[in-house]
Amino acid sequence: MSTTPHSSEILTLERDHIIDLASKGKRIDNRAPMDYREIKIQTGIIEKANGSAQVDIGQTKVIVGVKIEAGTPFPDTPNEGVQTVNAEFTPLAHPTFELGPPQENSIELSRIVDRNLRESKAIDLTKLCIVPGKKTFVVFIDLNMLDHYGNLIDASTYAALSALLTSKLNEYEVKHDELIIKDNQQPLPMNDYPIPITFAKIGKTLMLDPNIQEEHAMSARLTVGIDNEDCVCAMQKGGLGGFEPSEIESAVETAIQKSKEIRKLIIEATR
Amino acid sequence: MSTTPHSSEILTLERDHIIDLASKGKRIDNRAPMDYREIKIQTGIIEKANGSAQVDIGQTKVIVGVKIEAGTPFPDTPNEGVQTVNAEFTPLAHPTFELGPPQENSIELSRIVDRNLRESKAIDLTKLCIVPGKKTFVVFIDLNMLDHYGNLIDASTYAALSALLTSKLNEYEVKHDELIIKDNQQPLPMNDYPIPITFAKIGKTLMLDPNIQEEHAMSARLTVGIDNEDCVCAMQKGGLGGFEPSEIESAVETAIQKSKEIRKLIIEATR
Amino acid sequence: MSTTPHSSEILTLERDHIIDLASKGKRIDNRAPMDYREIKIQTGIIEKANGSAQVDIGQTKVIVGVKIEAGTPFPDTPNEGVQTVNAEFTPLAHPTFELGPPQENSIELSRIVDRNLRESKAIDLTKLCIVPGKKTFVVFIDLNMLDHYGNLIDASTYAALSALLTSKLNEYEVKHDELIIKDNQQPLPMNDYPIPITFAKIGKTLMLDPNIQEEHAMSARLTVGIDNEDCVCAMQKGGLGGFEPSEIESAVETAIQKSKEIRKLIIEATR
Amino acid sequence: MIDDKGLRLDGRRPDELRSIKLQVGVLHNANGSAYIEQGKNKIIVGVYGPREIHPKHLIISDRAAIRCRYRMAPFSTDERKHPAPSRREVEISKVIREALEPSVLSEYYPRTVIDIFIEALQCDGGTRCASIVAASLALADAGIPLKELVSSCSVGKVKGHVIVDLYDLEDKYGEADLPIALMPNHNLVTLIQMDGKLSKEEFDKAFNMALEGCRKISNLQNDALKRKYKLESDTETSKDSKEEVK
Amino acid sequence: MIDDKGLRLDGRRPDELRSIKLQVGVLHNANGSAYIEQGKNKIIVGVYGPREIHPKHLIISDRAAIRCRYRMAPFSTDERKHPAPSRREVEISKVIREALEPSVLSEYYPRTVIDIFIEALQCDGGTRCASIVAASLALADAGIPLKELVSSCSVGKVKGHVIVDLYDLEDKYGEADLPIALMPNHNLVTLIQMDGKLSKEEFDKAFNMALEGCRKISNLQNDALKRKYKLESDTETSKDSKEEVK
Amino acid sequence: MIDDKGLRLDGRRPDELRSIKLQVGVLHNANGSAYIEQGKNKIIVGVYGPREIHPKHLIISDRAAIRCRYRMAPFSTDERKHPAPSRREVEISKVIREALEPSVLSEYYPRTVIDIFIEALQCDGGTRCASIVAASLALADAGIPLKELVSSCSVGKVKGHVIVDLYDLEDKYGEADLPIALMPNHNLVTLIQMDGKLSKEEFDKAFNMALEGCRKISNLQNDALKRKYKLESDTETSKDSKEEVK
Repeated sequence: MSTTPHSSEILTLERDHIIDLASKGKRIDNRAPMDYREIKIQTGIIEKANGSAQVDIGQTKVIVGVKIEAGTPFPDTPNEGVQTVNAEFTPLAHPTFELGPPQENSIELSRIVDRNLRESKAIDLTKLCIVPGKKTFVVFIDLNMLDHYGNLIDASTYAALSALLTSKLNEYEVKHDELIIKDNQQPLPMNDYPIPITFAKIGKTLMLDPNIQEEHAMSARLTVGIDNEDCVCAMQKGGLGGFEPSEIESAVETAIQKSKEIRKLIIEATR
Repeated sequence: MSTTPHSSEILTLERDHIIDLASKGKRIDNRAPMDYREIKIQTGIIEKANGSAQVDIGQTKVIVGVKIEAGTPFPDTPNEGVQTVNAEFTPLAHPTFELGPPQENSIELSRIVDRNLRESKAIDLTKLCIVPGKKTFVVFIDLNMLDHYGNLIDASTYAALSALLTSKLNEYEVKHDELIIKDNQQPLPMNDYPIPITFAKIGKTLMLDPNIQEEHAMSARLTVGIDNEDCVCAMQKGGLGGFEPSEIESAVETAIQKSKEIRKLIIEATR
Repeated sequence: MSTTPHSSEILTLERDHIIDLASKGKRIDNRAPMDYREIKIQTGIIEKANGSAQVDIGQTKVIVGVKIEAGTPFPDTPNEGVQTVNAEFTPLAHPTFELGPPQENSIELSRIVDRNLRESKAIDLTKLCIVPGKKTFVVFIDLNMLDHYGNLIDASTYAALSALLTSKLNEYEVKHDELIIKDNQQPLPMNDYPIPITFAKIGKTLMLDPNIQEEHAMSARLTVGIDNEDCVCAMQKGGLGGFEPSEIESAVETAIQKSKEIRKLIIEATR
Repeated sequence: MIDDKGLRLDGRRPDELRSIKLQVGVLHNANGSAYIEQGKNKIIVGVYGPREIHPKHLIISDRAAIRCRYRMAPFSTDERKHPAPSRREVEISKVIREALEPSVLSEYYPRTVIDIFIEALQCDGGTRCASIVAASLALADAGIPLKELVSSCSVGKVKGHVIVDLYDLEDKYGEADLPIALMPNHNLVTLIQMDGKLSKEEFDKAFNMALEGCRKISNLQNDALKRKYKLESDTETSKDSKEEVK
Repeated sequence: MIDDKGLRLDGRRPDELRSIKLQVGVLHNANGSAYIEQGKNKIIVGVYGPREIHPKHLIISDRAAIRCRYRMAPFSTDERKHPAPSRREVEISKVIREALEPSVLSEYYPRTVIDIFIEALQCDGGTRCASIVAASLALADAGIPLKELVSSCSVGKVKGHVIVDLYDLEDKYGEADLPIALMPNHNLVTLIQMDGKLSKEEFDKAFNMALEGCRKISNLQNDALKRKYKLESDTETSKDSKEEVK
Repeated sequence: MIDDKGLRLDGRRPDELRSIKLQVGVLHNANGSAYIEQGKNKIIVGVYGPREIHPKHLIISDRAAIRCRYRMAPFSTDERKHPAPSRREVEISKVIREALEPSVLSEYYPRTVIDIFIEALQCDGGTRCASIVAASLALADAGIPLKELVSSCSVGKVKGHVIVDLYDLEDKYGEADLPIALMPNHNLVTLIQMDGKLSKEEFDKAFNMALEGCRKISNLQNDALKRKYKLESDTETSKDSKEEVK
């Protein structure tokens, strides 16, 4: 059952301070409203995975591993691969996660990452079928939060995308219904680089990339995913408040611009 | 683990009043001891189901949907269909269900409904085999409590029976081991119309169809299921007290008579 | 999550008394430090199982049933049978088990029993394959604690071993890919009789076969499993304290000697 | 999916809603309840509270907690749904709760809980929106103080056409889906999700069509609530019988 | 299933019980315990309490709560039973608890719990009845004040014959099964279930045969309890050793 | 597995450890943290506490409770590991906790909990030992008072040779595995497990080789801790930024 979360851990004073700053266009860590914190991308850190990446956005740290294994296709897409995203809110990432964090947060996170990738057709699933209707490659994308200091959605998606862009797929043969995996590898076929951009509404102001203190002070959150062609491929509002229609329209515009920068960053890091 | 339930929600005064009334052969809603509340039966309310029904007994409301899908027969009945009953105590039906209602109540309910149907051979399972030992029709009977105002057992079974009696089964062919479902439909083959009749023992008196206030005041509950041939097909005692042997014998007699009336009602509603 | 267990149920006075006795080489039940309590072994008590045994060590009572059924081999051992151990801390065995005993204790216990049997190759799994890669016998070893009065590890392993040594395997044929089970039975093929010997460290003294009072007073526990050839086949330390290296070396020596006695006991009881 | 005359498979125009039936106060035990039929969608919502909250660690000291469970009945879908809650239902429960939160004056009832139970009896596309519409009415029926009712509507793109209030078949073959929820008087969007592919222009068009849909449905909500109040003041009997068991 | 001489597959007459072995006080840790062998049925019951109850919301202010778990050991059945509790075990736990509740003077120990743990080590038909017989003895052994012991017995119809105390094979091919539990002195039936098909006449016959079976088993229960008390007063040693660890 | 020159598949001598990299204080939120790379093993540990404990029944009145969770990331192994905790992880969590317990001065913080969360990001043999090494450093980094750091190392037998610090492939084809943990100054073995087959002579040899391995790793731990303290006193900036968020 979805339940209103506690917010006791931030002092009201700090919250008021952040809202007050926001009204002047300022932020607690001195960023401009439309600035991200520093984004750091490392790939290839888990040799046993087909692909992996760690993305740090400021103090937030997420590691993603991609494993590709043979499995069964879904009945309604017999000729396609399967994409599956799983998010783990490991308890070392935040003091509140120990209490058994509302499972809904990790489910929502994994579904947002999944939608960004799926709706933009980021992975070319049509190239992952082994035997139509019987065997296909399953791409497991496991998100592992290591340090939660705000904006897990963007950090997780960037890490997932970076891990996928550096993932290798083993070549194979099918002989007498047996799958024979070979040693040489090809890059995982990719179509698109969807980039989610997350806004926090603090007071009357929209801010990009909220840190954890800002997340506690924000009234609502909006994530806009933008694909290679500057189209919107995914959106998600979160939080106890709402947005005016004009705020949403302007957020979409900002996201289209901002996503170009971040896409460039990821392409460079995964080249 | 089965645990003595709380009964704090009814006032002792009300309970005493109900027991006192019972000693005079009276009831809190002015019914005679052997009267049911008004029974209302609607069928065909869920178009996407093979069959469905809503049964209201007084303020108690139960909705049942029947879905029929291909599945695997049980090893010990390779030539028969499979019947499966599942009951959901949805939390909107009663304020106490929110607390995580003792799961045993919904399991007991589904097993009583299942036994009434199974032991009377209500569904003709012998006609549901598709490929012996390999493929058969599975009849899923899902009970959904919407408003719990007493006597869920009878309401659920009447709704299940009404849903089954109006269920349609698609015609099919088996070609090269593939099941091809056709568009035209036949009624689900039925053998029997088992009718459970539920008694509450309040003080020294047996009452039919207890409402929720009477359920809190009763010492024990007895359900007697009667089939088309006036035979007993299922019984279940519940509650913290017991029955004298003579009470049970007379309950069986009453049930045989009363079941005729209710069977007629259901036949009319599902014709 | 593994959590420091409570130890409130033993009085500090009793604990101090036990530690004081230990410093004089004495025990609360008058045994010598290297004595086991009386070991009683009964076999063949569950006719419906392929093998069964009840082992009492003093007041501790464990019953083990072995069921052998056809199943699927593991992919990495396509020509072998499967051994699986499951331990149930039934709540009747100890007043604290009701509270939902830390599941880790029953998991650890089953894994220790499993390792003793597996590492000594006690069951000759190579003789249990039916159809390579497809069908094999699975040996289910279910441990059922009935009365917990200390040293469940040894009691459980002795009972498991006794049950296996008296287990019967039905003869069978494979005809047209169908497994046909025949009525005549052979003993389950066994290679080894691994015997775990469990020590408690109380104060500075090692004691064999701690009873439950001693388990509450001990700082640590050490189990050493010895196979037929006097080799160590399994070890496990438990508890909040530790052992000096010399204590471990001398425990291994003692275990090698003590295991001979107990192996003889089990061989006699299962002949 | 759209014919020569610009009509959809079920004969609707692109900006035409399905027929909607709203009923308030349909359950006896729940403190508030509502039922919605929107096309083949059939959804019932029961609300309990404000009431005591268990376990205690869920208490929020300065407001009521809101709990929400969205559940699809096993028989509600073409293929039977397994009774265990799916990840999809968990996420929808959350976004529905967050769509309703801004409308509830939860600070009036600190340390309590308001429970919203949604049973989707039949699902035919857009059930999260229909659930919000009914849940908001059920909250009102329970006497929970609200800033205003929350309306909700989805828009999608099918074969390049932007159309409102998709049903299952359209949803299945559609290229994008954009459900929103709106507090019309506060001009506040309390739910927005999107999946698919929309250019900025298409998004703006779709978004405005969804806002328009919300406003139409908002009127139906207000009518339904008025009918309920009228009924209650007309029929003393029914009111009494309800009070008797409370 | 019934031969020319009216005898059953295992040689019993229609109204003949299986051989029954009852032992009271078989466990060391449990406050009370009992063991029953009835044919191949082997069931052990341990009782704890009255004791403190956790979690606190289960407290009943004017009586002891009774908790009951019936569990079949994985090796108790022909085919291995998965260790996870089945729906069948959940229901049987409930009906056994409700069969014992009327006999317990639970109002003597308000705000406590009495735990009844039943382990079916081998199952061969009629285990719920055998469990009640043993559990009632275990309650007495724990010193829980009882109005009287609860007895229990099942009757069935096999190939048209009404027979008492069915074992597994008879149960499997039977046409009806009717387990009951009885407090003989109070003339109170505390468990009755039925499945199958019985005419009113057959039901009356079967029911009375079951009552008769309960009365016979009731005598065995009383004997077992007396043996236990006799043993205890005879052997001071065993009593002392029990006290020492309590 | 061992060549003519007595070298192992990866070129190591029998008594040679894999290269080990230790980092202390790698996480922002955790009160203490450490990271270990040992060959391909990559493990990160975060410690929280002493802090309040929930649920209350876990409180221990005269000491801090220690909780420990060892978890393998789904991508940490050759074949993807299902995210649900396996029985193996449950057991390893327990033996790791019990290996660390003797080193913690838990009596300083009665009625609190110290949480140790271990994430094995890549597993290549000997992860329980590597986890203990990192967890002990993380405890120290959290400022938890310790008697001393706990070191840990495993030894195995492969093709008849006793070798130290097995990696995955050696472990797979090995005949025995013997992980131990040691508090070197207290000369206390706080973890010992074994599976396989070792004669008394082989056991003694292996055990001593493991003790030696622990002593070597102990030195590396102390170095890592010193580096951290040096770094902290050097860089006031980083220290301040950490305090700001606490």
